[in-house]
Amino acid sequence: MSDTLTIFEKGREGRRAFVAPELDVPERPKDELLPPRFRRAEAPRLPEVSEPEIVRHYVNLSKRNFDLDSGFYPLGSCTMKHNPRLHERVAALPGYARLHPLQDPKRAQGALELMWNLERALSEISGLPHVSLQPSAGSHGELAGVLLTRAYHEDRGQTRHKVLTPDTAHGTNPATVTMAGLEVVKVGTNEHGGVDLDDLREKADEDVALLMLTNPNTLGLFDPNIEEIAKIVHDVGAILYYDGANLNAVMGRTRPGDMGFDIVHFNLHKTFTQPHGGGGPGSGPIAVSDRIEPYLMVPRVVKRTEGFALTEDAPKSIGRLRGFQGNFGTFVRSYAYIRSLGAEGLQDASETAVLNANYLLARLRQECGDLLPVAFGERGCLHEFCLSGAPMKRELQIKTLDLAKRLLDHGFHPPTVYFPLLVDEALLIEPTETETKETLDEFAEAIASILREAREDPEIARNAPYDTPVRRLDEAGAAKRPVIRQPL
Amino acid sequence: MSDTLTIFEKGREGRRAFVAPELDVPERPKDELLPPRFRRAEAPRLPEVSEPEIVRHYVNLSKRNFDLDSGFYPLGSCTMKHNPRLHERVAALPGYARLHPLQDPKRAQGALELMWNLERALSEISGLPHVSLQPSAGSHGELAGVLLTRAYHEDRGQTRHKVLTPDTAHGTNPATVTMAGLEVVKVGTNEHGGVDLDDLREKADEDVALLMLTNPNTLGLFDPNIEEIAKIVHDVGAILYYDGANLNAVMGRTRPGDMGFDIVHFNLHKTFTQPHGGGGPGSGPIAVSDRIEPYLMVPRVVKRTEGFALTEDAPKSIGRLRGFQGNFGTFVRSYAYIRSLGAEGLQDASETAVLNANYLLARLRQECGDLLPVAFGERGCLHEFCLSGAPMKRELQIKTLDLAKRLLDHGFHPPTVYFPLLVDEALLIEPTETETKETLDEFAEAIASILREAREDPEIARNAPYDTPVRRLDEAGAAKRPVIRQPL
Amino acid sequence: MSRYTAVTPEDLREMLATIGVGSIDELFDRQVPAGVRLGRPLDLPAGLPEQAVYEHLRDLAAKNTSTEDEITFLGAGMYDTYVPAIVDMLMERSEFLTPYTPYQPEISQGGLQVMFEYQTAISELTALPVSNASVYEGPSALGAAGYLAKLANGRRRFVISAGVHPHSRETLRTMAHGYEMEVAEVPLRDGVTDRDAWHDAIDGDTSAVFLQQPNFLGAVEDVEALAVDEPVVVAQVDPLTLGILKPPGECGVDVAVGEGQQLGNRLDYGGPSFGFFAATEAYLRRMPGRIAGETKDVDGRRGFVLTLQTREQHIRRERATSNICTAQALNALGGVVYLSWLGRRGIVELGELLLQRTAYARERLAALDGVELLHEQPVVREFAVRLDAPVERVIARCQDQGVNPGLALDDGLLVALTERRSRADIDRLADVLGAAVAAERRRVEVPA
Amino acid sequence: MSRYTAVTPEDLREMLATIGVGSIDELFDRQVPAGVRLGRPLDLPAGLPEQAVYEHLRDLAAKNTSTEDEITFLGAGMYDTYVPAIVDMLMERSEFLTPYTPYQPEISQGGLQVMFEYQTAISELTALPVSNASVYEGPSALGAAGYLAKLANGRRRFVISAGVHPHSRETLRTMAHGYEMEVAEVPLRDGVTDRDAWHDAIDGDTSAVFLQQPNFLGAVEDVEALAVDEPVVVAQVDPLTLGILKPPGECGVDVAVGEGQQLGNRLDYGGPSFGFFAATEAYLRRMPGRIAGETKDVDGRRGFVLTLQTREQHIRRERATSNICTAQALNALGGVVYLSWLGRRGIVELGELLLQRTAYARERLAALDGVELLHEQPVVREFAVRLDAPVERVIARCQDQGVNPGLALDDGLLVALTERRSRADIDRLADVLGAAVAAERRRVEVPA
Ligand SMILES: Cc1ncc(COP(=O)(O)O)c(C=O)c1O
Ligand SMILES: Cc1ncc(COP(=O)(O)O)c(C=O)c1O
Repeated sequence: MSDTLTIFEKGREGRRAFVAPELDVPERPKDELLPPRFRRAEAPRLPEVSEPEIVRHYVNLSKRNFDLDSGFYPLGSCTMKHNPRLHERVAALPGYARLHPLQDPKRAQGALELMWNLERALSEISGLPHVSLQPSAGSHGELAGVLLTRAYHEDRGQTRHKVLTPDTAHGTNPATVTMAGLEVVKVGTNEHGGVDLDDLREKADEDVALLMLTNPNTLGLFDPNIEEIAKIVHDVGAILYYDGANLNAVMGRTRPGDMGFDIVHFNLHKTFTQPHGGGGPGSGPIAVSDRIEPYLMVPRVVKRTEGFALTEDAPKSIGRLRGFQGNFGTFVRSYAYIRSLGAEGLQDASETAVLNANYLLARLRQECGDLLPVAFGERGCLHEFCLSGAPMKRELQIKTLDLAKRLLDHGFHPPTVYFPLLVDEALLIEPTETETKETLDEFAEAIASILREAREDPEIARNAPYDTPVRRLDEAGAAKRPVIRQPL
Repeated sequence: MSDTLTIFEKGREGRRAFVAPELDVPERPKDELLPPRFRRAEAPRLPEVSEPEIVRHYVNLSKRNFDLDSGFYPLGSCTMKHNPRLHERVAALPGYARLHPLQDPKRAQGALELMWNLERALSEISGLPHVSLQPSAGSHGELAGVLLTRAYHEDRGQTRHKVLTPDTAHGTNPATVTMAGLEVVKVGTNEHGGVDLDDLREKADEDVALLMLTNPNTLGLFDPNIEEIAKIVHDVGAILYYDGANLNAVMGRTRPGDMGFDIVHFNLHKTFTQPHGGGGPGSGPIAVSDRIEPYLMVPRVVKRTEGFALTEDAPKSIGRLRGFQGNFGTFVRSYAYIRSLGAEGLQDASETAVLNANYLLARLRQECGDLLPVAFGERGCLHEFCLSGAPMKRELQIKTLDLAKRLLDHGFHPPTVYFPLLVDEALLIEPTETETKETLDEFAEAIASILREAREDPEIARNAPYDTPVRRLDEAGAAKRPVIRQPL
Repeated sequence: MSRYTAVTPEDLREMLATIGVGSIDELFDRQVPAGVRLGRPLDLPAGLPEQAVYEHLRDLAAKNTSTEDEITFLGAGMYDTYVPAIVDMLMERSEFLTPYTPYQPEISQGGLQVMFEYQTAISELTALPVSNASVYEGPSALGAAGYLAKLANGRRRFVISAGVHPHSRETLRTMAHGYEMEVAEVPLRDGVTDRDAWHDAIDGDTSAVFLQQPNFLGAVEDVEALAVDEPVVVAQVDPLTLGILKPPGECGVDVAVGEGQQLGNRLDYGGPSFGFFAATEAYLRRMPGRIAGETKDVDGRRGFVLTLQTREQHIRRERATSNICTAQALNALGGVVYLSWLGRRGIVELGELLLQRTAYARERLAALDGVELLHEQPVVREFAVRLDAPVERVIARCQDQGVNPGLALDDGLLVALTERRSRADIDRLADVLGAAVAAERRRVEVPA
Repeated sequence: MSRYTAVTPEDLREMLATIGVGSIDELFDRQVPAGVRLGRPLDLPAGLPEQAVYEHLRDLAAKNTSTEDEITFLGAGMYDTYVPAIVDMLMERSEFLTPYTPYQPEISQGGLQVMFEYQTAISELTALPVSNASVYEGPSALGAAGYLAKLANGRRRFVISAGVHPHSRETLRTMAHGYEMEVAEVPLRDGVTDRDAWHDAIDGDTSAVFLQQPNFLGAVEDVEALAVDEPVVVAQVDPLTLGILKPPGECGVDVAVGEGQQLGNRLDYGGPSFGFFAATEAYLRRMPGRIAGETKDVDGRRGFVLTLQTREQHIRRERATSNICTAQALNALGGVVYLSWLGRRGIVELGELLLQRTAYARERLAALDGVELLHEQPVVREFAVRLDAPVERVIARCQDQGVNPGLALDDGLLVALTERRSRADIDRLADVLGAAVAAERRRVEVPA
């Protein structure tokens, strides 16, 4: 049991890991420097622990995590590809890691050059000329995108209220729209998994500010009508936003800019292999077309004859969306990745991601196509695909959740489950390009064996997992009587 | 099962992690540069694997290891104390990590200063004036010591053949003696766990070159007759060697030099917390008295007015025992440790190590003193103590080995077992100073509970462990039909 | 095949056969319409071996002047604090570095417990009962607090002190323009928020008020006197001062936010670090971002889960309390490890050390010719001075001597201390700055 | 209590009470006789906080000129090779860094399998069937091979080529003096071992012969022509050349040893790295050090153990085949990870790259005035030149220009290439060295 005590519960009065630097200046009475009414009466009850205890505590906690370095992690829409350690090495160079964000740009030329180079590379990959690296995650990039769209329309004296999003959209899309003061209008999905053009035509009017689209969408499908979609949206004077979470499918094959999008966000923590960190840090740079450029956030990196600089001189800019220059450490990693792979390697990454996804789809079709049919899979898929667990649920009486939990006992991270919402009992599977064929085969066989087992005895899956540090947890109870900090 | 495939078995023709730097010089025909008869016909069958596969393979292997950062590791005689990560950080500074060993000493002044400072600190801790950091481990330090002793006697025109070692000595002591061309003569242990003075007097003659002694010895006991022992040995003109593996017991409390020893080796990987690395790297510097100094290995660090230098100018030196300057990276770590703790901290380390050992001994006496009596424990112990499992074996029909294996299921690394040889069913327990009282209590309780369990059903311990990646292994079979490499 | 992929020619053959296509092109062609295919390679440099990438990145890094290359007194939101080695080591462990958000709690107990411990530590620091598991960073945390207030009370105005960091004020304005709030700014007087103007500015339509402690000029604000009952009181706080400054939860603050970089995170030229976000119980179900909660598993074992998820975008979509998804979990881990390392006594000792060294530095600089204090308020770890010389030129002179004297203000400097700046460093700053100011004043007096 | 210990005052009270003593002094006093108690504090500097230790060590490091600070052609046993990031990452994992020798195989399968894989890699490289799990480093490995020969055949003499690295020759002499062997040295002719003198030197009392491939001057030896049937043939080999050079196992070598640093280990000013030690089947039970072997557990699962332990000191004591105990397991892990990274094709590609670049460098330098080749033998990655100028002064001049041209020989330089030295680096070496030699020749011609 001691392995679930928190660090607070392990503390004992008097222990410490920190040794303070010596007081090397003449000591002045505290009251003189800081009047008592401003002072804290009781120290915050942080843990009192020695250094060895901290190390052991967190090393042991780490062992209660599943991670990408240890196993297959086909979490759809998340692009859990290998994180090269070279990136951690270069990001830790003191010239980056210990560079103060307010350093005079003349003395931060290497950092600005790196940002400039990364911006140029993202521009080429997306086919859109201008880039801001500022947003801290995909959702932050989306917020930037919607605010830029507002600014664009306002600059034209228009107030448009609506943002179209397909029902396959990721939750951050609609949440962002509301946060940016606009209103979500849902667009339907057609029988091939793409945007319902009739519905789109009907809803696209002069009050529409923006269409937010993921392409390939969250089913792993590229919209075959993308050119028509762009036309419909542009014809009503609205902007096209590309949610780039799935860009890993198409590098070097097609570009949002060439499809007619005005704004795209990148998830550096997906396509460009910034490690996911258990839920961040991420990074959500955006690329935009010429007509959006005047509104981009400040500061911006500019290249001048005397070197690189940061400028805030942009009268129409929407301003800042955060402090400093963005998650620079993620820029270092993603830039290293782009330089490691180059044009050919990036294209190879996308091609292999698509090959692996189609292969795994084919294997699963062989093994269990009847119980877990693919949603809208008549044209195969790009980098991911979505299965429906509905027949399985009907036939074997186990749900997608049960299948997912049983996969844990097989040492796999389950796919994304119950997303996208429009597929019943959805399983969204993204193998990525860095997995071997052997791993894909093992995964397909694991799924098949779970289904076989369930046919014998569905209770096994329904009560899974068994071999994990804890088993199914009472989530409802947690939400009802929230205990969200250690009582002390 | 796939988790025990070797990296060789995982390889597939055509995969790779390495990308060669471009050939940027004019290519010359291979035959011209290297005649075919010197060339290898078939490439060595190294694994063909991608980088993600390598990472996953070794990360998963690492999870099949128990380690000090995860749990209590009371391996007697090994001083498994906390390894501060600061040491890894400083050792990795490019000024050390990427310093070529043949760099001009004028351009390696920082490294030499560090070595000098470390030598001075080890000298003060041991009470012996001269230090060589060259040996790579304790055993290597011992070899240096015996060769120095030979040189000392030879320089006096004497050929002495015998080296006295107590029967509690670590195996490296006798093995070293043979390797240095001398002959081992064993000295008995008295009823208090110390050197049998009568036996020593009898064996100490003019053919004795050296007495090798561990003090506190491998029972964790300081020899109360140490002054008398030194006198007996010196009286016959022999040298006294101090096996410093147990120095962690006495820093700031007593010093080998002051006890009359001429040579001492340090295990930087024990007392000075160089991480053990799964069996090295280690480091075995030696400190010596004035009379031994002329024979010390070269090169030696010297301090001159113009700076630090390396000198080989030592006509009586025994020469070199390895390449370059020794395991410099271990010097960085141990020097960092000494500077972190300072005089007071080092003494505190020893005092706490002794406190923890005596406390754990007392707890185990309470819990199971009858079944696991301490060997020679009438005066308590210093940093470690030795229990005998003989009564347990008799009463409960489980051996020390069974107890050790059952401890694995409790998440503890067992103590050193069956050493020292003179204690029947020995368990040598060294908790070190960096463990908490809570951990010591848990360990004592685990032992007690195993004994209780064995009283009910000894089979449980006899077949332990159960919760480990593999269970008891066929060691006899492994030695009989050795498979010591992957067949390809 | 690159070094990160593993499809051998044989694999490719088998895989295509299983799929039932003849080539990879076919896979794309059946998905991507001809009109939008790129049809040419990307115009990017060729890939490089690992060592070449390392060297390129190292060479770029060498063009930057880091805090290892000069004695810096730059602060203003991020600080050159010492990152203990155990923090780096733990942040680099695969098990923390490479998973994603803990959607599967059974195999994510490590990350979830870390979040729970982090929330506890932030709650203790701020003396507020509720903390989330991190937001992006400091300034946008303030914007997120504004959104919380707007959703909570539906009012239309924000009042913000000019003592709040300019990046935070700008971010709030940008975000507030989106969710359609007016922003009124209250000026400083004598280095702190003008209390009369502040209370005058707050009206019945005010949704939230924002202040910073210590404020941007380093001055300790009288937060209790600025706190009000009605609109939501949001304070952006410096976490390293909270060992000695009265915490927001004891000063009438409803929401405390801030930049977490100092807590075990590197400067990284501005990120990634983490933002913290803590509030009173009343806002529990309006918090943005992930929250870990304690619960039990089917066998009765203690465990942790993401909880109160109905606030979040993936469940609530357009009605979510925030759009945040990926946050800064790894950096928050660094934060809680750092705070455990510092410990209950350490956070006080460190605060007191900063207090004393800052007082010493302030006194030393104020004694220089041409340098005077911008305000006389109490300060903890940062203070502002006015220079009687062109600020940018003075800074350049100091930097040429290896000392970065701080951030340029309109007519002065904002000087920050950390535990890494010793008395010797401060004395050197005084020497170099004194000389630089003197030289610049001479230059102005005697025009060339 | 320091930051690494955890005894609170309350703990101390309870612990002393349980032990039944009144103080820690008592614990020592009952063990350590009064006559040898130190009775004063150690005369060492006071302890320092972590950040101060870091700064002190960083400042010392800054006094060294590392291979990051200059373009180096230093080699002679250790080389500035690129260490892939995954090697560092794996060597830093707690599970590999902090355990000791795998005495408990059930909880040490990771380390044991690593040893097994390492042994396989070394066996493949050397084309010898038996490898141990590492010895300290290169030169002492040669001494250990000598001890093996002595135990095997009981003869009294060693014959060693002058082409063996001086550190190895010296180490062999030191160790052989202990186990009482004579050492005869055979000179080089035209840069390689004098074949006639070599065979003449080998007599019926010769226990082992020692050579190096490529030899100290970089020359490829004709190992097959030097190998003999009877005494044990020991070759010290450069592992990175084994992708292209005929391996020792195919040249009549009985024992191959060498320095493993290049295989994923840092320079570290000379260590820690690892020594490798491989032999023919005949010597399996005479090997020094740990050997991992494959076996099964009681449930039939594959597993690994330390095997053939009856060779070792802890079992066999004075009759052990070696005294080695702690070896270099972590460094050997770096070795096998590096070799997996390099792979079957990489080791060949890297060897060929070195071959070509070395040929280019040799040609460039030989074309300089005052520089000529010391020998014309084939070389792979290192070569020797004669300088017609004072060597130390030439080197100093080059280093002042940021180029370390190699190791000083009596009248020349030993120049080493690694994959990190590009053509541009070689061209720069040629320029700088040419200028330095010219300058020194002018200086000698025109004495001041
Ligand atoms: C399709 C899609 N859009 C947006 C996001 C949001 O990105 P982030 O988590 O970086 O905010 C995600 C991922 O989480 C996603 O999968
Ligand atoms: C008492 C004693 N002497 C000598 C040694 C040998 O030291 P090393 O393993 O560093 O060669 C050891 C440890 O292994 C030991 O415990």
